[in-house]
Amino acid sequence: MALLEVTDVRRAFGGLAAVDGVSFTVKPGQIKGIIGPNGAGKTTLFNLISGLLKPDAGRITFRGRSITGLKPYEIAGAGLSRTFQNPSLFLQMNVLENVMVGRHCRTRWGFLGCGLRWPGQAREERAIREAARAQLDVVGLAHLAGWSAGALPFGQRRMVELARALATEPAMLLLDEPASGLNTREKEDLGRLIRQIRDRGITVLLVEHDMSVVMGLSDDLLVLYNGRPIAEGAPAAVQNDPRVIRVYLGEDLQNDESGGDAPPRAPATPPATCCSR
Amino acid sequence: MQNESLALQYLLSGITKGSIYAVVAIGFNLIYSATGIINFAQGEFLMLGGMVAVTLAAYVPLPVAVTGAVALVALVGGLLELAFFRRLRRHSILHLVIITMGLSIVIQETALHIWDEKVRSLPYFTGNEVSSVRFLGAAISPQVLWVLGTVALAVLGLHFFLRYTLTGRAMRACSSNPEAAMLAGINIPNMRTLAFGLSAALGALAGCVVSPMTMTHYEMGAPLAIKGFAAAILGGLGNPMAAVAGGLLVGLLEAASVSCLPAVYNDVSAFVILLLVIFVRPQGLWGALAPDRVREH
Amino acid sequence: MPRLRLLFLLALFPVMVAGAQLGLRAAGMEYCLTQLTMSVYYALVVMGLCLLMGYAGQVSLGHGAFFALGGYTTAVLTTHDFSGIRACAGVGVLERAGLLVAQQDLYGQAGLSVAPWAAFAAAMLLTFVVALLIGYPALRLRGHYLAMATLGFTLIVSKLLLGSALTGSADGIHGVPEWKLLPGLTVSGRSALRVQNYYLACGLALLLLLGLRNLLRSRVGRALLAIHDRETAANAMGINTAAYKLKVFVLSALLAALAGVFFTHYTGGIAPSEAGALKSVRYVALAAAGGMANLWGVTVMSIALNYCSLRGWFGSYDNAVFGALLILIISLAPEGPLKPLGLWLRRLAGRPDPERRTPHGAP
Amino acid sequence: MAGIGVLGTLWLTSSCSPPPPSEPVKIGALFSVTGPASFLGAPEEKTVQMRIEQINAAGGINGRKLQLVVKDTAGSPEKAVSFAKQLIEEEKVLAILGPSTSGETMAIKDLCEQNQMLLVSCAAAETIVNPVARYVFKVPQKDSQAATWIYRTMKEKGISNIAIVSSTDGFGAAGKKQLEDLAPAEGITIVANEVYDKQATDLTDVLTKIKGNPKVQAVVNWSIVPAQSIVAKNMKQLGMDMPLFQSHGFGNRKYVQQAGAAAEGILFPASRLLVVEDLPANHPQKEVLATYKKDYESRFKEDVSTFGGHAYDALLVVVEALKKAGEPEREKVRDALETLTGVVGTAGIFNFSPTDHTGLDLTAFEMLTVKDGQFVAYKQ
Repeated sequence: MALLEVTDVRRAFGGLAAVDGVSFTVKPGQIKGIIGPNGAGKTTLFNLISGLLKPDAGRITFRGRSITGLKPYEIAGAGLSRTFQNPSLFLQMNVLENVMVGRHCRTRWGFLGCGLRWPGQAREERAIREAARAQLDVVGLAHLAGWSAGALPFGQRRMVELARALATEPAMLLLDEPASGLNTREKEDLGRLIRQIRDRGITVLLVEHDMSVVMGLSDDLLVLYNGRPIAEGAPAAVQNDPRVIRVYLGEDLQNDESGGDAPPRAPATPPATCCSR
Repeated sequence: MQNESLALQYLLSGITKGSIYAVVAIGFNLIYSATGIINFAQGEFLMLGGMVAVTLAAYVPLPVAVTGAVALVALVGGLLELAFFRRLRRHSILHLVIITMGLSIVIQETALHIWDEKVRSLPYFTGNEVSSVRFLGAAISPQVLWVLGTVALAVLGLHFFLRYTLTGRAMRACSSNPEAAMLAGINIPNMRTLAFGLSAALGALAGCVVSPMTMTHYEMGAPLAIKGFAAAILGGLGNPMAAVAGGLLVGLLEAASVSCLPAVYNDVSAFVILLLVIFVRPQGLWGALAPDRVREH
Repeated sequence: MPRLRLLFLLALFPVMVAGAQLGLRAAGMEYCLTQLTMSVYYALVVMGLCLLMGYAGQVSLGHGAFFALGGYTTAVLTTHDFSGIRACAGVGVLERAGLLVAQQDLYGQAGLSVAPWAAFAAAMLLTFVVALLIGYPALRLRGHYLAMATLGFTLIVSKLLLGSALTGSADGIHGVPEWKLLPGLTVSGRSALRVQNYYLACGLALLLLLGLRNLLRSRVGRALLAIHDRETAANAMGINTAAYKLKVFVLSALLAALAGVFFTHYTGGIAPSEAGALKSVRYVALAAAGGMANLWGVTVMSIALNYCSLRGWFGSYDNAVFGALLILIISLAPEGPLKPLGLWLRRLAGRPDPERRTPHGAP
Repeated sequence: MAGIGVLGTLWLTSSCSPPPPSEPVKIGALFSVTGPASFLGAPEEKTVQMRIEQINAAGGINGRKLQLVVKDTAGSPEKAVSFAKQLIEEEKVLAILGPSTSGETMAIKDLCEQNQMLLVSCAAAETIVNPVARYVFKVPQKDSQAATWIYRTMKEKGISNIAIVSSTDGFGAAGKKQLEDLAPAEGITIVANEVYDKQATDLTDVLTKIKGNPKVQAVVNWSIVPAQSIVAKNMKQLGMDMPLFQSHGFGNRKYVQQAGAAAEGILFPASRLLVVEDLPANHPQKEVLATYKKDYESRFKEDVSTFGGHAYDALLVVVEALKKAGEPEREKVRDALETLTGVVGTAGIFNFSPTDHTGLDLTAFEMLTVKDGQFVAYKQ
């Protein structure tokens, strides 16, 4: 049974359909990649799934329950967490506190309890702190716990954001271009880390431009173009799909859809690195 | 006194009040659109304009006094920006707005100690205190026509300046996207100083033209600033034409509320309706911003 | 939280409070406590604002109105003569329950009005409802629009207070009776009870400071800071941002009303100038001058500034000095002048705060 | 830590050092020199400073000089409470002059009564002396007397249906109440009664509402500057030619200049300070008014105002009570003040009694009108 089911989701901004009838499923324990040229609607799709944007049409169900139109914090509570394209940490807090915010939806003490420092609340506070340190260990930044979030370099900010998302104990993790801005060594670390996360049973939905990262990691791929899915399947199959190649070489598919039978002009076997830019 | 001319009279008195709020709201918009700051000291530019003009009017003919006041207060506006806002880098917009609140208090107190607490006013530009223009049984003071004329002049002048002059376009650029404007070689700090100076000039002109009707004293600024702020928001922040419409609307709301409710609640009803509009359409009646992208600082 | 630092901070405030009082008694000038007590009550409002503006980042120019709401409700209920309704059934029950008490003012006019405790409860309830009604729609707005909405609310309240005879129109309400909190403790302006009231005010402030400090050091405090920094990210991390903004708005409104009630009983009256726009602007300015997100800094700064103006040190330049100080402090030290002092105190307390090894500056 | 405690105390105490022991008699004063009521407080403070210097130059009272302690309340009642407590407990003044507004006076009325502090207020509201507080007096004419003068003049002119407009400050509210209370007894019916904001910039809408009421034969406006000139101008601009009555707050030549041509024909009860020139030579107040006007205008280069006159009277009655009591012991001075009679002040001739703590009667006023920009006594 699919963990996440997206059926015919559509979202338009003043006439321009950013996402136009996208349907796909993600199986539990899987790493699914979403690729496509700029402006294909990848981030918009992400925002629709995580509740930042409301779909004009279509349904999104997660673990069998419909999360269409829910508020982002309700979706996070349901176990679907995310990171952002440019890392948005809380700069007035230090690294540990950022990750502790991730524990928010898993804890319950309110204004009165925290104000009066109820015994239960003090215990919960300590538990939050430990869980956050554990997540920092997972991403290997435990030594930066005391640093202010604003003082971190770009790569480390991404890792802290990842730790924060993991702290919400998600069943599924949405990663919005995690590899962008990382150097090759950091990309390898990221790959290893994402596999570890998957091995811990957390399903991952990945949007990524860097073909070397996404091809190596994904069990399943979805290719978007102009807000519509044009290919879905295993990385190897998708890589040889002529439409995907033509899309990436920058040719417009418009004439092809209308013609339908024009032979693909691209060479039969794509050079190994054709898609990595 | 049939009720048509009564209704017309309420309409005229609404326009009279509204024109005063409109001329304040335009000054707000200029600084807001160039720097994103809501200038709580805008009312003080009005008061300074009136005070300086009255002092000058004792020595020079009225038109010279008014132009002198406008020039002087424009200078003051520019200097204030230079002195207080120029070198502030790591301050949020909220800090800058609170600084304008402090400025408003300091300007009021200095005006009290330069002049005194007495109420003073410029003579009427045409006619005197009792002359009025009458038609269809309703009457209005000619000074109101001067205020409406100034409003029209200010809006057209602003429109022309912002649209068709190089500096005007530069100022608009630096408000919508400061980084890009900087890259295009626009000197942002000078633009801000110019915006403050121009807004102070507008405020001073407004102060002179309303002085015969509202009288000028050192404390008149604060209540007018609040009404001007309300008019600017009701119309739509950043858009001078909308500010004028917003101002007139606030005036008409007050006049309408006086016609049916006890007069003491005219402010209450005007602000209740203002709140309803803000809650439903935060960017104002003619604002351009999309609702969810309500501009935040 | 290292035990030592917590105890140090806990001890600092009472030591200063007692030191000031004993020092004044030694110098034979205990009457200065009156102005200190009034300043502490005003500081309660600024504490609420520090939470709302400094931590949750929501500007509010409405707290003068909430202060007046609290003050006026208790003033009207405790001074209005309800003996006219003695006839109807409910009055007997209320009287036996001690909700209605016979009042005797200085000039021999007797009357039946509400007991201060009941009036306090009514004031808090009314403020709670009004804060919800105005907060829910207003907090969907941001920045200048939220400021305008709360400023509009303040003007509506102040014009209503000025316009209606029940609230004494322009003169406000006077002759508000004392409030017997507990057998030995009475909120009153009488000079005999001056020391008692000083410690009452400081005790109340300390309790609230502790409560707010715990709140800010817990998941709620982090949620507020997250909302201030990046509301969308906070929402995605599972924080119900709309509900939290509303809760912190209502809490700060209740703090302001609480201060209004105590202040009204202490000075024996309240005037419409408390609800004026100038007062709300002054609270925001005090919060900013204290360092906005620095709870202790805001409290100390607002007590100090209000004390100077209530002592009349600056004579008729009082407003000018306040305006100038405000500009000076914010332009020179946006994080607030007491931040360096705060850090020095922490160093004095053994070791700098381990969790903030590098100072956070905005990027 | 004790260091901080001591530091704090030093900082607190530096502000309230006890006055050096010397024998001048201390008199406290609370005026709103700045803030919304500054045109009440500023002339009051100048007047009292001038009079104190004159009295000290003439050797003080009973051989002891007077020392004035002025606090600027800026029109806010909470400051009035704080400063009143300072004057009572710290400065231990003999008596407090002021405050300027009735709101502030009411805020400290009970405080002064409980602490047996003599308070001579410069505000006009009736509630200051009604119910009578042993230690609280006021020197301005009663609003009720001004209202009675207005109604008597109206009856002479055959007016019975009137409209009242008043501002939302203490002065306006008190005046409105008196006009409403006295109307039935004087045979006047109030057909329209509107209140406007004291900072209103334009009153054409309120006056339109009154213009729309055909029964109105005259308008009474009870407010202070700038509203009173705006009402006058707006009425003429709206073509309302019925007579306009103003409160005794209209008493300053400057306000007439501001209303300009619109001031013609305005009727208002005022103390004789404004028409001191055409007072008959033998008039008891002539000499007091003339000297005060000459001293004030020569020293401060601005027109004398009846509000300044109130401060003059407040100091005058305290000084007379001090002379009568002999030595500055507050209880004696209070009893002396309560039985003062025949004291000639700027507002009128004061005759205090245990039940009348304002001491002025109807003769305190005289109906004036404006003719060619000058105040002229109104004759039927």
